[in-house]
Amino acid sequence: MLRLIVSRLIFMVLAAFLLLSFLFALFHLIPGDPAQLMAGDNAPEHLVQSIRAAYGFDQPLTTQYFNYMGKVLQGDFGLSNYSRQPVLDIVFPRIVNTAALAGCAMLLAMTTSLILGSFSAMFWNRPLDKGVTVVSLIGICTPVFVTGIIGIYVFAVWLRWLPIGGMSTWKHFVLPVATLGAYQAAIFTRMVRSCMVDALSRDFITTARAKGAPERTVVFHHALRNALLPIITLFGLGLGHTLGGSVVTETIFNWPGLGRLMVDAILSRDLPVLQGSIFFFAIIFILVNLIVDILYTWADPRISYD
Amino acid sequence: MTEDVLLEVRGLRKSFPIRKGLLRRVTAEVKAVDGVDLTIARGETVGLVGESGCGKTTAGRSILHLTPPTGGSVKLRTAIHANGGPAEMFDVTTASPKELKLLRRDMQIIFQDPYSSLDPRMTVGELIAEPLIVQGIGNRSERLDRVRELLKAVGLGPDHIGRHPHEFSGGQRQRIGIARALTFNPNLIIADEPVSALDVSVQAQVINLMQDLQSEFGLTYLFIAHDLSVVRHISRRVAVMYLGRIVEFADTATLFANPRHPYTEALMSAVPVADPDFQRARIRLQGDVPSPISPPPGCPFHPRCPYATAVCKAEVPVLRDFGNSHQASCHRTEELSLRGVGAD
Amino acid sequence: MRNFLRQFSRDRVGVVFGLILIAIYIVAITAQWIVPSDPYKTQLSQGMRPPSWEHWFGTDQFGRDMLSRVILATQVTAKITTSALLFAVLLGVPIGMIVGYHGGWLDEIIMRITDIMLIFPIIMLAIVIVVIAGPSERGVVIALGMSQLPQFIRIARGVTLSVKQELYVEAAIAAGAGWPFILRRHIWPNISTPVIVQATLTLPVFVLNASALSYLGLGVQPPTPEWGQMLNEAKELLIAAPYLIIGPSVALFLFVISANLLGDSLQETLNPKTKGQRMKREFQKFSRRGLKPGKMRVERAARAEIQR
Amino acid sequence: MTTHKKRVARGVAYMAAAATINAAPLFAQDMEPQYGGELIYAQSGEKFSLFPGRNTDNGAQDIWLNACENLFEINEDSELVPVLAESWEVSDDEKTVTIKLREGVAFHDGTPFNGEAVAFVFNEAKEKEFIYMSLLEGFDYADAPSENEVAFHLAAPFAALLPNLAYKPLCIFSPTAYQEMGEEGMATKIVGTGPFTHEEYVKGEYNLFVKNENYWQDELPYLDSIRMLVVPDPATRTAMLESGEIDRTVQISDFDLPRLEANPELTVRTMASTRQFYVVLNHMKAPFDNQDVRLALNYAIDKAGIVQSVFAGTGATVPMAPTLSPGVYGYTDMRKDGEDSIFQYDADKARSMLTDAGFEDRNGDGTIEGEDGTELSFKLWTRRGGTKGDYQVAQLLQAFLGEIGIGIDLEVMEGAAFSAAVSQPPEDAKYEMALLSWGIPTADPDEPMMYFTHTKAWKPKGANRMFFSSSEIDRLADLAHTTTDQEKRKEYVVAWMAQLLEEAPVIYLPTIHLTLGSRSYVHGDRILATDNYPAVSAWIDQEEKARQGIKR
Repeated sequence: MLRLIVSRLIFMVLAAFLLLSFLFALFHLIPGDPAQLMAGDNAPEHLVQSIRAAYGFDQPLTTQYFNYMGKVLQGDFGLSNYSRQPVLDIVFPRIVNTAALAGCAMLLAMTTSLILGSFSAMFWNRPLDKGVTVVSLIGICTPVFVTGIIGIYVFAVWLRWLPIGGMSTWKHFVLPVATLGAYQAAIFTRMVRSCMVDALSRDFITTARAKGAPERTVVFHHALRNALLPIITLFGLGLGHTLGGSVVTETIFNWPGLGRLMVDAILSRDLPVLQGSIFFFAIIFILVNLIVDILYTWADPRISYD
Repeated sequence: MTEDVLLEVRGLRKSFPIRKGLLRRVTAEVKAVDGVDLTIARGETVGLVGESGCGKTTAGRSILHLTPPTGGSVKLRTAIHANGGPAEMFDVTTASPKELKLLRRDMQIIFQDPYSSLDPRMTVGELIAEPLIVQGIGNRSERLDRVRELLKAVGLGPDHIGRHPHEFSGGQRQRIGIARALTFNPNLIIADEPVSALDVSVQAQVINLMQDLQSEFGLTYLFIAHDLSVVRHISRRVAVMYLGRIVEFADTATLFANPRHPYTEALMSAVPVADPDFQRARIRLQGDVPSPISPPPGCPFHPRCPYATAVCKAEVPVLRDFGNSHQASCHRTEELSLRGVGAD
Repeated sequence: MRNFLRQFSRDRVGVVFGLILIAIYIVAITAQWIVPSDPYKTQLSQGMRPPSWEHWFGTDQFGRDMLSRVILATQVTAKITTSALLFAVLLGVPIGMIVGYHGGWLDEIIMRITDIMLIFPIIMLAIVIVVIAGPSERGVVIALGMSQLPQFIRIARGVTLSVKQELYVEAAIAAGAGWPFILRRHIWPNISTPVIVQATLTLPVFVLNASALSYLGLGVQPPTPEWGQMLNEAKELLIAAPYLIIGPSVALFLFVISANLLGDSLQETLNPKTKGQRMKREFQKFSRRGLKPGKMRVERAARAEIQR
Repeated sequence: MTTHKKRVARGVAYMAAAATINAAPLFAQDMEPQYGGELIYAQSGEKFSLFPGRNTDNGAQDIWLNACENLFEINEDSELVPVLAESWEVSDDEKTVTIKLREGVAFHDGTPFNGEAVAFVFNEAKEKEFIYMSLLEGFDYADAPSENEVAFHLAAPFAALLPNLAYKPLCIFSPTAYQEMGEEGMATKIVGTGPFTHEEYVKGEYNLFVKNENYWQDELPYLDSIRMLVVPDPATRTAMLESGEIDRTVQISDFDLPRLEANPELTVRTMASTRQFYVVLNHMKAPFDNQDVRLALNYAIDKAGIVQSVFAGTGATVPMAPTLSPGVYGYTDMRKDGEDSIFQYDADKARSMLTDAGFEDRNGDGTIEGEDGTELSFKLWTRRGGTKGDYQVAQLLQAFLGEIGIGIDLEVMEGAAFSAAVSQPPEDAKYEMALLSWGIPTADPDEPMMYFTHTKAWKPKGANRMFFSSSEIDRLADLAHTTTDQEKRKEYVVAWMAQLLEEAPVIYLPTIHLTLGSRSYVHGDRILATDNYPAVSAWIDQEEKARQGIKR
């Protein structure tokens, strides 16, 4: 177990380092210049140049690269190109916000999908199962930005039950979490159902039934426990994708999250902020996968990592 | 004799590195084959016997360069470079990829497992024609003719061409495997436990077929097996392998009558004898085959040898010649009188 | 193949949705000829008309016929997703096969790179790529393709790793076959099944990610219609002209559902695990509960879906 | 510097308006303003630095106007009114402008606002090359002749100095705060003399402003605080306004306006901006060097149609003069009698002009060719979301030009890449046509005359990315630039516009409208043609707010 953790952490550092270097190179290859953006389209060249000089964009690339990497090694991710705030101060609250959104959405998606998926498998190929399948397919193929805007008009504008933007009270969580969670729940339900149907077709289930165990016990105890392994993988990957997929939800509900920060940073060429967000994003993602791997050992005692 | 040598293996070694840790450093190595010498004459069958894990399969594959050996030389008499002239001894281990591809026509392999050695997605015709396609020989109809010939030679009908391997029994599949090995009329065929996966009743059929083919096409076999009973009838000479080395090598009759290594004796005691009155103490070897990663010091067999003494623990025995080309590596072979199974 | 068709034709759901998918592709291919009117023809006097007999899905703000635009969008969407798929398959499968077969440091490097690519959530990766390649069809194709590249590398590599252990591969080597021959003749036939299944399941993901890119302003650009982008434009006018959302929604829905269900069915039919004994066993079990055999989604199905 | 000249014709009006300007609520004259409450205002985004010297972003300007005041302001009637200035005088050689400053004003950090402070800001701007220096042409240095006076010393007479001083980024920030925090610190905090102090900045989320108790206008401000949210998605902003979650917002989709206007709880205002769309024609590439072709292109575009279908008929107006829009000094309606816009849409005229110029469809493929057989088909570069409706306008341009047989390929680029691509010098510029918009934030024609069309302003020196050159247009611009006699100056501006219509350096397109939506209980907030939305004198009718069921 310890070896798994250590090797993952080392991989994390290497991956992050590669990512940072890659992004650095990339951002200087693609068109678009922060000084130009700041100065506006109509600014004369010498004034754009003065912004470059003022903010250090005019230094040779190698100098910028080594300065940046040197600082990163000391835990300093530099300043935002524009707001001149330390990147860490910008990124950390965003991570918390996104984690809150994605976490709640995952929780919603996980519970919904476990319940719906299990019942669906239990009533395999009967009307309930078919209903669940249709609903989840509709959920999968409605883009989040459509469900989001419909949710906003129904629950916030017309019914005035819920607020739209921000995240100060629990009410603010309802719409974004429901929107993001519903999409994930739709995907998960189908997969939980697959895993459960598979588990229910195993010999030990027949044995359990033969022993006269009530169907509830068979499904929720025997089958669910055995379907858990693929389901955990699923949820682990799902959390990562929820984190990333939250960009759209964050934009619609004006949720001050990491995804939106990253998109803004890309579009406004704020390289330090982008680097910082991606660095921490990668770390979160790797940590989530690590936790999933650890949960594996709990779900399936046959697996060990030594 | 030298004129007739087909294969000459000298000091063949094959080791696999064991990597550990994040940096994948080589921390140890498995010496699967550790200095094997073997000479096979044209037209003969040599048996290579040992327990599973002793390196006999690896040795066979190293000779064919299916797994490139770590050291030693493998010389095969071949005409690939002779331009129609007389065949010469050619070192397989130093062959270029191009030469190696040509060498494949002179040396072939029959696999142990007739189930997994045939691609289930291909038809029998495709399977047997594959070597021809690989080597770029003949056109479609010529290849089909050759496939029919080969099928006939191994006792299958031309109507089998379009079928898939799973439609055949184990014995039939092994016949397909043999047919494939025969495609180029190779000089050397290494048969890697060709019958051990088959039912006993079928084993004899396949072995008889192999013997028939040998006389028909003048084949030379290196016959690998894990017990002596199989090789007894087909082999002229038998080599016994233990932990990557040959511990005894002799004519079949000599070996069976007069084994000179305790390991051979132990193997032989497991051979069933078709005589209800024959009573014999079965020698049960103690313990498992030691790990080839850290072979025991001295004679590698000493931890399991009922006759081991202090010298066995300390010194590595060398393969000694006892005349009549009977070789064995045992410190105490002169002191012991090991029991064989009488000629039958 | 005949065997497969016979087996597959028993799966009613698969056949129905397979036919729908084929119909969608036929619409895509023949889009130019079957559009009721020119999808680019603006008629400012006819802007934003609700659905009518003349315009089934209404007209957009420039008076363009939404039905024609949805039909053309089918072609654009099909072209984009299929190209992205080809990109991912044609690049990913050979890479996966080669590194899987040869192993060594190249394998290490490629696998680490795919790990890093998997760290990036698909949409993020796509955003970065679109910014580099420019928001155009090409950019979206590369972005989508790249986002699924690691999956195909991994599938191909995984299969290669297991197949190259097979004795029949060694037999081919013994016959003198080089690695290209082995990859082509022995390994590729084993990879095609999981690749086809993954491909069917990837198509709807591509469609949805393309629409998310459009929402962020990074998708296929106007006036070229694409479902996601049409949905996004309809969203802007959702209250003023709610009918604009009908056409693209219906198209997207049909496509995603058919591809998903077809993917599931193919998986069952093609997956040897679900054939033969397994099916028999399940039949015995489920027949007792009054269920017919047929649709078994197994762990592998879930895994394939998780990987997306 | 002896004569106290009020040369500027508008000067009289400025003085008269000065006393009441900020106190005059626009609506509800009969109602007594109420004190207290927090105004929540959603803007589309503030992307860049909050330091005025390094940013011209509109979002940032809206933030500055709460806390940082200029010497002058252009009000909603496009008049120049003094804010921190009281009066000014110009020396005889017109090279020194002395401005008398308002007394008893202090910065938020407590330091006094005086001539020294103003002089420091502008001298620093010159030394550090602040981005707005292009607007202060010929500025040599500033000094403080007395405690409450600042003198601008110019190398040459400069007519647009005062209106340009009203440009929002030229607001007077506290020199002490600047010296303490540096540019880095000022990037997130603006310290000026305004009615609100900048209390909190959270990047990409919100800015919080709190009432400045020591504001120099005693009765102002009414509000306790202003919270400015960043809400990028227009649909979300609109929904938030409708649900009462915010009190006011800008840049509402034009198609939503009828619905919002019908809602009695909302107030919607639109105003013509100074921002006009135009298509850059790269004169370095044939046939755009051909004046007849350019004129034909102008006639080929149905401007009214664009206004109707892209902007719902209310979000923009057809162009009535080249480049300048109503509200800009010197603007004159340049339309011919009975026509709805300059270059009134006439596809037949466009076709025949092209035919006369030697361009017609020679091979019957629907696209016209030149005499040498080269097809008239071009790439039109545009971006999405730079200015509202931009990519939709581009689609219509494609359709209209297609009508007269000119093939257009749209190349929609990501914003930053587009910005870089259209900022290249003539030898590197790859575009043939690009859709852009120009705004005149100073509401003075000097910037367009000197920086948009002047030969000296070819990219990268200015914003002439057409690489257009006309000696007559340059001559008129130079004259207007240095003439301080406003009547004459106006004549030059009109002549300049007339000459632009002759030569048509670009394709002229509609001028967009600004929209401001607010809850009906918000009073006294304003909308300026320069795309600024001050809430400085806004107040909230608490009773009405409670009646609408909004508890905040």
